[in-house]
Amino acid sequence: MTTITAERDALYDRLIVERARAPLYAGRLDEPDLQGDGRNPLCGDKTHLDIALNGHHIRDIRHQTRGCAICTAAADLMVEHVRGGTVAQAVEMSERFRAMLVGPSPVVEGQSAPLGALEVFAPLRSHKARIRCAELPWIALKEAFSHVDG
Amino acid sequence: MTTITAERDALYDRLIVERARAPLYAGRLDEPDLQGDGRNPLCGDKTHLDIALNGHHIRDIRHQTRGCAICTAAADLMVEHVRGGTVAQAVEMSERFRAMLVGPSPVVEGQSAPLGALEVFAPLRSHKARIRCAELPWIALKEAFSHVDG
Amino acid sequence: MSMHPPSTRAAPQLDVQAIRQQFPILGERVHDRPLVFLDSAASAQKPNAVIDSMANTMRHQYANIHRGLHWMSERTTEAYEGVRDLVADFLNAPSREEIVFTRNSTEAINLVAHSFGALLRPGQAVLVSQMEHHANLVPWQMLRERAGIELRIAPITDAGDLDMDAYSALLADGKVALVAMTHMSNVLGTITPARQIADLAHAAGAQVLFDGSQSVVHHKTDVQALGADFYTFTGHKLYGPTGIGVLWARRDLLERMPPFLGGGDMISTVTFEHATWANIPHKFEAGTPAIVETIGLGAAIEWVSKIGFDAIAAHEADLTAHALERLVGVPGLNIVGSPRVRGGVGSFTMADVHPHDIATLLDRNGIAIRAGHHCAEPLMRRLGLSATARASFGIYTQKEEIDVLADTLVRIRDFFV
Amino acid sequence: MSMHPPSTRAAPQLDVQAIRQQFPILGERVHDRPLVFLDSAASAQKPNAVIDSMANTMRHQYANIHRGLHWMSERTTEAYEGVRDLVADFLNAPSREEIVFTRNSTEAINLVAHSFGALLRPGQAVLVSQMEHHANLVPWQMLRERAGIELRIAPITDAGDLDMDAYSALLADGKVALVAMTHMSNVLGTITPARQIADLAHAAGAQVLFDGSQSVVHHKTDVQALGADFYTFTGHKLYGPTGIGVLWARRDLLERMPPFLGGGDMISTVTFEHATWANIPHKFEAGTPAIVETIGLGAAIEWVSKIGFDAIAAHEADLTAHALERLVGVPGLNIVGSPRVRGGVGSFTMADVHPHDIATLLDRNGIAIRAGHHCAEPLMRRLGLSATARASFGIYTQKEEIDVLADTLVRIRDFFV
Ligand SMILES: Cc1ncc(COP(=O)(O)O)c(C=O)c1O
Ligand SMILES: Cc1ncc(COP(=O)(O)O)c(C=O)c1O
Repeated sequence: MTTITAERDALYDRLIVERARAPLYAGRLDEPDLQGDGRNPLCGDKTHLDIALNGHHIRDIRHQTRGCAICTAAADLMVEHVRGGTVAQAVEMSERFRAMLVGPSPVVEGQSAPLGALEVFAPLRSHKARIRCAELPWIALKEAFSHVDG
Repeated sequence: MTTITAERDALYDRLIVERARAPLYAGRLDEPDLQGDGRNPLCGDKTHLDIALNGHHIRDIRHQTRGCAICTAAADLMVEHVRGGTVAQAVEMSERFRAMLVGPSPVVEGQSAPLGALEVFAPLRSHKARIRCAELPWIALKEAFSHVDG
Repeated sequence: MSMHPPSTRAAPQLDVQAIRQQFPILGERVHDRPLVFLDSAASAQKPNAVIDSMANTMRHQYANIHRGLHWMSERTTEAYEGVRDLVADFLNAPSREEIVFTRNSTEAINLVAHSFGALLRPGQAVLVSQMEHHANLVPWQMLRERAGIELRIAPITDAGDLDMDAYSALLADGKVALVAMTHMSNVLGTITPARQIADLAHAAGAQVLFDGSQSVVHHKTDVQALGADFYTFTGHKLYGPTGIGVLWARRDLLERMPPFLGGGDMISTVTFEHATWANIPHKFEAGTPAIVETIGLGAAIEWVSKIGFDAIAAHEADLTAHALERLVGVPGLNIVGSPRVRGGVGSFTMADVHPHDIATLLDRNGIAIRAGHHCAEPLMRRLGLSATARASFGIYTQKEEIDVLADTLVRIRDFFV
Repeated sequence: MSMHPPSTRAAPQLDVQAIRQQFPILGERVHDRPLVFLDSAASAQKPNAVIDSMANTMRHQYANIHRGLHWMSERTTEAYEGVRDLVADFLNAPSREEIVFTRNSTEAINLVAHSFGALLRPGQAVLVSQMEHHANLVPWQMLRERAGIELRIAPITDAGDLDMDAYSALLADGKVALVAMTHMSNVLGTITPARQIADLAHAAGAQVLFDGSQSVVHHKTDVQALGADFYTFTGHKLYGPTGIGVLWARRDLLERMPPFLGGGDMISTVTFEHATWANIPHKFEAGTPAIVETIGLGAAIEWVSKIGFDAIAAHEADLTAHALERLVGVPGLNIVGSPRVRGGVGSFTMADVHPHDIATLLDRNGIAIRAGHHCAEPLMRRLGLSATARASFGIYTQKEEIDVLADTLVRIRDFFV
């Protein structure tokens, strides 16, 4: 047991496992302004987003995810973090999240704006093949935002 | 000089070089009973045979060869050896010649009928890529004989 | 569940420790744990015999082949062509000229889809099964687009066996020109009843291709006894190099088929107007082949043959039995399929834990398995799964490694539930 | 005759002795003589850097790539995909995604003939030159049969240069969709004026493919500066492994082209009904690639790049000048062609001595050259020859070896005359 829960998986932070088991923001919205989908054909992971806007603000957002623990928790924690903010803030957060995972060098603490709980995914840097699991909800978000404006 | 003419080319016996330079049986026959052609597209080597029969005997035979020294000498020496004999003897000699070059084990002297001067080609065994040069006239001979009977 | 081949006499014992000594990579550590490599079905590790034969070729005896008149070229040609003899022997092929070297199984099947496919006409059909690797499905879909042929899919049973009645029914109208079927599933481990498949196909006027990518590794292959018309395999799963695969096909088929790739070495003569083709097998080997890899494949075949398939099959049957026993004991674990005859490859899922999470957590403990659709998406859909975890066993696998796998799976489940 | 590239600054010196130390095979003896290897244009020998990188991959860090979630697979994927970056850099390609790995040049050209060829229609033409290797002729002849396109042949001058007026004339009607031309002749050593060829082709609405099999070895390649649309080369001539080649093509072309081979890794999703393709470059890489060979190619490119093409080109220009000087002095010897710009490859014939006899007798003295039609039969016919002898120089060739060649040729001539 210890070998699993201890250092051996910094990768699977308690938070990830909890959110995967019992997501706080799973579900659908009745009349979403935006919707987005992400799909990873490699493993069949899927996530669907419903977004309700209030001007440029994300008034509410819910996800429906079928996937691995990392994908599910990433969706749930993303929703938690972008909820209530602006679209621009969400886009910016998405970029920082991506930089944390695949940017040129590991994000130095305190150097850029902190990602809060989203930093539990930082150890994925060294597990390239799993990065797309954490990115999938953000891809769905980007798709949803592509309908904004115009 | 010595390094070329000595042991270094048992492969190019004096006889081969002489016959390549000045073949004794080059030319055409006026009214051949059989003709055969051999061609090696790899190097452009060509040989043409004219054969005059007397019953089952090879009354006369001439070759016209454009090729390397080994091919030309092989044609000239083949003609010399099959001339005057029967078709069956030539076929049998062809088989022994082939066995000498590519048979399962080197022909042991005195074990099968000797090939006489044709044995100058025996060192080709270890130069697989050149064996087809020596075989080309025999292929032409086989082609010529394929018209016998019938 | 029985093992293949059913061994009547006492099978020779494999000295697994001695074998492991010959695989340097098995001494590596991963995430600070000894490597437990249970992913041989994706690609096997290489013994010193293979590594050294490749390195020594490049160190001591190498040149381009076939066209060279010099010593290095002639010796390298002999080594390369010698492997054709070894492969013919390995498959019990009637003739060395029926052995065509390709990059891998995938290219071998594509070669058949192009060159045999060129002989097919609309109205004819190719028949594959529901458990094909993409390598034996996509080339036929592409042929369908090109040539307007029909593609039929033979269903499998819930246990993971070919549904023989449905298979027969699909052959009944005589339109099937080629059955292209796996000889062993890379997901379920199913070993298909090749001889029966071939007999039924032949009775219906079809030729048969077996994708032997998985199966040649685990037991002795005899293309004549199987009644195959085409057979393919891939070097890297047979403890050999990457970049080298094999197509065997009946001589008359190869002779009728047009060439696939054009270039040097596959021609007899070329003018600007026209080219004529070399004899088989060279007609199908264009350009400089994977010379060193072919020689390495020869080393792999010699190495495997020296150990012998009696011992290998017995060892793997043993491992598979042990694995089934141990995995059944893991809470929440479900083994996918229960085919009648199986090789040393098995898929499983676990309630509440996604296969990707299983794979990553096993990896953190030094254990390498695969997770995903295993290049068999349609089979996944048939099974109602989006992914599985897969463990596969090789000549170097030890029972203790399976125990480590099972114990770690128990801990992973606990972690998530 | 000038050398390529015209070097303005003083070129760095190559320490040939130090380089030779890195090629174990150069210490071998043949027929009791030290090996003099003048057949690098057929396939180059391999430095320890390449041999060791392949062996060490197999010894310490190997698994199948792309689909694996475990450490060995991820590290091997990184190594493999890292070579794509190296190759993009090596060719100065705009993007790593434009690099497709193939078995060799031959397969790369066949890939274009199939996939770009699938976009061509009767009435369109492909234009090649009279000095193509069969690899850049036969695939287009086969495409002509399949697709009903026209194949045009641009003539060369007696000196062995592309006849630029005739070339322009063949482009004039605007029907040529693709010019496929060698960047360096493997028989004459001619380096073709690629930029000019490309500009004329583009002005006439054609795309351009350069067969860089010979040329990438001898000088720095910049596909953007050349104005190429497709570029191909082969690892084994670049001191790299067999079984690995490269196609570079412009992104928009690759994106428009349908895939070539079908199978694993080249798909996005597959159902029984339909498959959708992966993004470039993966769309063109079906099945398990030549993983270890790709890594070995990376080692070769790093090794060559460290030495640098300034030094390499200067060394080879030096050797070529020396060879021309020495060979002209051999009685009865005739050097075939005198192209304006040439690389370290040259053909010759000798009055009264057939090229095959030259090659065999040189071999008896430890000297490896090629003799024959060099997979360029139509060029031979154009030259009125059935075969030539060819000597080619590499990074490890010494002037002394050229002296041994020339001296031995004199003795061979004496022997026959
Ligand atoms: C100019 C040229 N093109 C193409 C090729 C074919 O290369 P490969 O046989 O590696 O495909 C060669 C070498 O044989 C060549 O010299
Ligand atoms: C059953 C089966 N067929 C075909 C293949 C394809 O083999 P390769 O990728 O070596 O072409 C594989 C392995 O990936 C396989 O398991």
